[in-house]
Amino acid sequence: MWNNVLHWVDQPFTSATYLGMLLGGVLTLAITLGAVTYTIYGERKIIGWMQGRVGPNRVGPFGLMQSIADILKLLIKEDIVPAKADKALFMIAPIITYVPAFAVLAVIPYTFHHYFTARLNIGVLYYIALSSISIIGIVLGGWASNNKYAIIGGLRSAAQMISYEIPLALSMLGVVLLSGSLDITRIIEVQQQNGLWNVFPQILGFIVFLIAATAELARAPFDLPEAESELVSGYFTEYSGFRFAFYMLSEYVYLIAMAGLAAALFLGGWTGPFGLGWGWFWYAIKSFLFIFLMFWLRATMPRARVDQLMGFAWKYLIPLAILNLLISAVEKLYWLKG
Amino acid sequence: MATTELRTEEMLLNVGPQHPSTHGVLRLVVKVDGEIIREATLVIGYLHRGTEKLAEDLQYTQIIPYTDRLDYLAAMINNHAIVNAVEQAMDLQVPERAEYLRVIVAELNRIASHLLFLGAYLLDLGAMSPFLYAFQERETITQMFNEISGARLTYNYMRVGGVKWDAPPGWIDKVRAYIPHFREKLKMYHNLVTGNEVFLGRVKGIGAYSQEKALGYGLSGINLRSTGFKWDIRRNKPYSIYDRFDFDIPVGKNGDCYDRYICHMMEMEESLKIVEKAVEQIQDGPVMGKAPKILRVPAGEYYASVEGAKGELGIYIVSDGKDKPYRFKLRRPSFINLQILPELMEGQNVANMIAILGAVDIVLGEVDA
Amino acid sequence: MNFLGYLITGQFVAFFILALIVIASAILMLNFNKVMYMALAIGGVFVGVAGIFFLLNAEFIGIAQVLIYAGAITILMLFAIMLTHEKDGESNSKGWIHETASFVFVAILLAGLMYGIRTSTINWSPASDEPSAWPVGQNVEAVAASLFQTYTIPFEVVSVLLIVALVGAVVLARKEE
Amino acid sequence: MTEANENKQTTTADTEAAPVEAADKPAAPVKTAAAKPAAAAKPPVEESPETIAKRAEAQKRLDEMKAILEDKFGEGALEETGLQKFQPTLVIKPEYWLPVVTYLAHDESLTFNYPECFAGTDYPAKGFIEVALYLYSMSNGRFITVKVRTPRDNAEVDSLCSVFEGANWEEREIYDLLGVNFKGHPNLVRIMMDDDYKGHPLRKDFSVWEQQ
Repeated sequence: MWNNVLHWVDQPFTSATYLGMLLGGVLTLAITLGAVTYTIYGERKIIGWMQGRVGPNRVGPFGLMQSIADILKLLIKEDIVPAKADKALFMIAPIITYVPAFAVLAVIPYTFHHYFTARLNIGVLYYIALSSISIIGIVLGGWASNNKYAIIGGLRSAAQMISYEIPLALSMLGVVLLSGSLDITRIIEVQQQNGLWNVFPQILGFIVFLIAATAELARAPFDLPEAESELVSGYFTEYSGFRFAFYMLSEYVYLIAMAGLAAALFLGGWTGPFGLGWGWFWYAIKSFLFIFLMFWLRATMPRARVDQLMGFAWKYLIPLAILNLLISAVEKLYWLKG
Repeated sequence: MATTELRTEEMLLNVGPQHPSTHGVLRLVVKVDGEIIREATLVIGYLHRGTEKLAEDLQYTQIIPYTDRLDYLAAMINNHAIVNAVEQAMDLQVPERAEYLRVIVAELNRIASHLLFLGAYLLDLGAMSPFLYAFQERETITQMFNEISGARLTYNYMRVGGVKWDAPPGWIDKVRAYIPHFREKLKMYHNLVTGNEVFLGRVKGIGAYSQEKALGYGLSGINLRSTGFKWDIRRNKPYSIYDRFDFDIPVGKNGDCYDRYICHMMEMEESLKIVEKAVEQIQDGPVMGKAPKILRVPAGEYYASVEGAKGELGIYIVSDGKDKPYRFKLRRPSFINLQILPELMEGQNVANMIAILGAVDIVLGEVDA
Repeated sequence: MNFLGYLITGQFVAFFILALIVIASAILMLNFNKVMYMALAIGGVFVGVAGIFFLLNAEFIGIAQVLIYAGAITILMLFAIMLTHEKDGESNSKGWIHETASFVFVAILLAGLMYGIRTSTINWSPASDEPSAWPVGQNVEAVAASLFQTYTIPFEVVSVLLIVALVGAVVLARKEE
Repeated sequence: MTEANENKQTTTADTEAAPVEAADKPAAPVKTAAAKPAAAAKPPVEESPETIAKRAEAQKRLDEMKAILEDKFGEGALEETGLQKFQPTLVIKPEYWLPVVTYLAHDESLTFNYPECFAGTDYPAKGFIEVALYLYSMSNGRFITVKVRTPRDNAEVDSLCSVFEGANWEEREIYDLLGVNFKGHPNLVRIMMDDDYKGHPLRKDFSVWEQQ
């Protein structure tokens, strides 16, 4: 029965698989929430350290409970809906954003055994497709708030995310080409077989991926949708309480998911040095490296301007990504025939 | 679709009075077409306290604390402006040591003000860290001011005829030690900000205006110097003891936001030079000269200005020979510099609007008086 | 687990949930008055259909459905609605004749469809009973093979056509300025 | 004359009225060293040679400017001339205000192109409001003050917005606080006070209590 609970994905439908499904969902949610909580804590601590201040240090030892207190505060806050807002859309928009954010986690292979995650044969595509749905929630949230800053923020983020999805997907294509599969697990396996992480043959692709991912996640220096100095808070200016928490949550879940994707596609996923075990541990370290880079960028860079951002995607990133694709094809033909 | 014209709608966007990047209670009413600004109108006066009217009922010494509240980021220079104006009007002599102390605190205050510009401007452009770094250094200066004047923001330090307190023991050494320390920090800021590609992309060529325009608008300070016009009251109409120091006047080339930024950075270095020389030359002595207890400015009209942190800070006094001014007019550089904004903003997008506004470097306390 | 003679599997339950989503979204779309809501409802239809593709083991088509329809097209519609002036409260109460007529027409259509399905001679048994041309889970490769091997030239021609259309659209849009 | 007209004023303003007279009238001829009895009285006269030289220099410049303007606009253009400390000051007739300033700003040899300070002062005792403009010539380093006087009730002056863009807000401020109408100003509305505010705070007869 235990086997049924753990491996519910490929088992016949019984009460044990029900339990597995339920447990899987709840556990993944709990783990994700925990990870997000401490990502936020880590962000504040790390950026604080970079800026010569302490960061949260009051709630719990070393401020470890700070994020939990923040979340609690958000949950018990009044759920304010502006009088002139479109009520139904205003309420539903954060959910539309959050559901795909959570759903993309299904294909991130934290471990080889795929506990609670799915081995989907088109995992990479699945990620791209699902994450594009979140934009609907952002645009709707901005529009429904009936606030000019929110509308501009919503439009900006939609434009930004749509245009950066193209270089993002193109940069992943090189990896897909080398591995001959859209399955993320398979991509890791190929790297394991070759004994070579994709960063090395795909260095150009990796750079494009990093930049496009930063923009896709709307993090500094591409955090235009919520550019505080211009648009106050962008599309979630009017949000408060747990609807605001939903937006924050999906933002950080995407951060974690993108980190997982980067680790899987370019950094060899769960494979450790010298064939060491502890797959999840290596996976966590690699994901954290990506997340750390995002924090670092945020502490260093000013914000780009919206037209520069778009121009950058179309003029530099996409041609580079296509060039990378060509290089990948050459590599596939003459080097990594695997 | 053949006949219907597709026109995007213009939207009236109210930026402020409460907005993260208006540096106080400035309100901008901008007509935007998408993100392009078609027309910008500035609305000020939210912080108007009637300083000029109040001053008419105050003795000259009593006005000094009011000037602290104008450009509250450079209150020392404001103090300097009024005591300088009254002293020039009354032909008063100020003891050497007091002059040196004045110059030291004024230049330190200029550095503090420029540091705040650096931090706040980068914050406007979306970079968080420089703000915190800048405040760290500004904190040291604030501490020093606290020691010398007993206040951290509104110092009320200078008096007509001298300064209120002598520097406490060891204070001058602190200033001396601060100079090399801050030079290092300046290098770090340059490393962090000046070479940053994203930053350069945001400020280069943005909000440029010509020399003639700047003169016509009566701009002063860095806003004028950024166009390449070498004009500094400290040099062109020397007051206090500025003629004893050797310092450069950094000027820009194109009058864009980048030039204004770089002028601020370079001016900090020049101020450091002045402070360095001043702490070298300062001698012991009295800090308060012979000034009458009740100051009576001889009847007449006087105008005297100092180089404030934001530009030419002038004081126009009409006196009827009494202990209170008949008319007390402040030439507030922020107020005058702000006027050019609507013209600069036209046709820019919202992000540039913030970059331009930030670079003009205003303090609303000074704009509204 | 059996229910009314049907074997209740995850697939079975999922199919009904998805079908419900599709139908409910479609009906909502017709009944909403605000354009914004309609766009959202049609997004729901797209997502539901994508789910049904997944159930049919056509993952690639399902993902394409989400990516293009649920993602891109819905957002395009939202943009169009937001940027043009929305006319609210356009009541669409048509007369009773209109309503009756449409009801009758739909009833006839439904009856015809039912009749067609019941009398047809096509074998409707599940696809997995027959050996399929491509192994399950390989449909990306299948799509790729037919696009780049069997139909390479038509595919390339279509892509050229699309680019021409794209450039043409840009040129037309620029002319208006 | 003054007490009779300005009965409404507070006591301070009343007593101020007379010295103003004294302060401003002497400006009419030339405010040389001899014409500063009040200031010179307190410290025993110790005019340094430097001061005297400076004053002579300023006087020379004033005469020069006076000659130039009278040459250009005729004798009637100037109401008064004088020195304020070392500042050459010319009071211009209202009808010549705009042309004189335009000339000063645009003339090739003068180029007073920098409006340094723009101030208005209310003199209820003398019944006029004075608008002073400190001009600076960046190219030849000269400075002068030009002034214009306008009656308190129905105060009206030509706007300088066409000469200096920077005059815009300054004039709005003077309009707001002193109630001087600037003819030809593109947007003459209150700048500091609310739009529906009554009264002009910097006028000497302004009282907060009456305002309410």
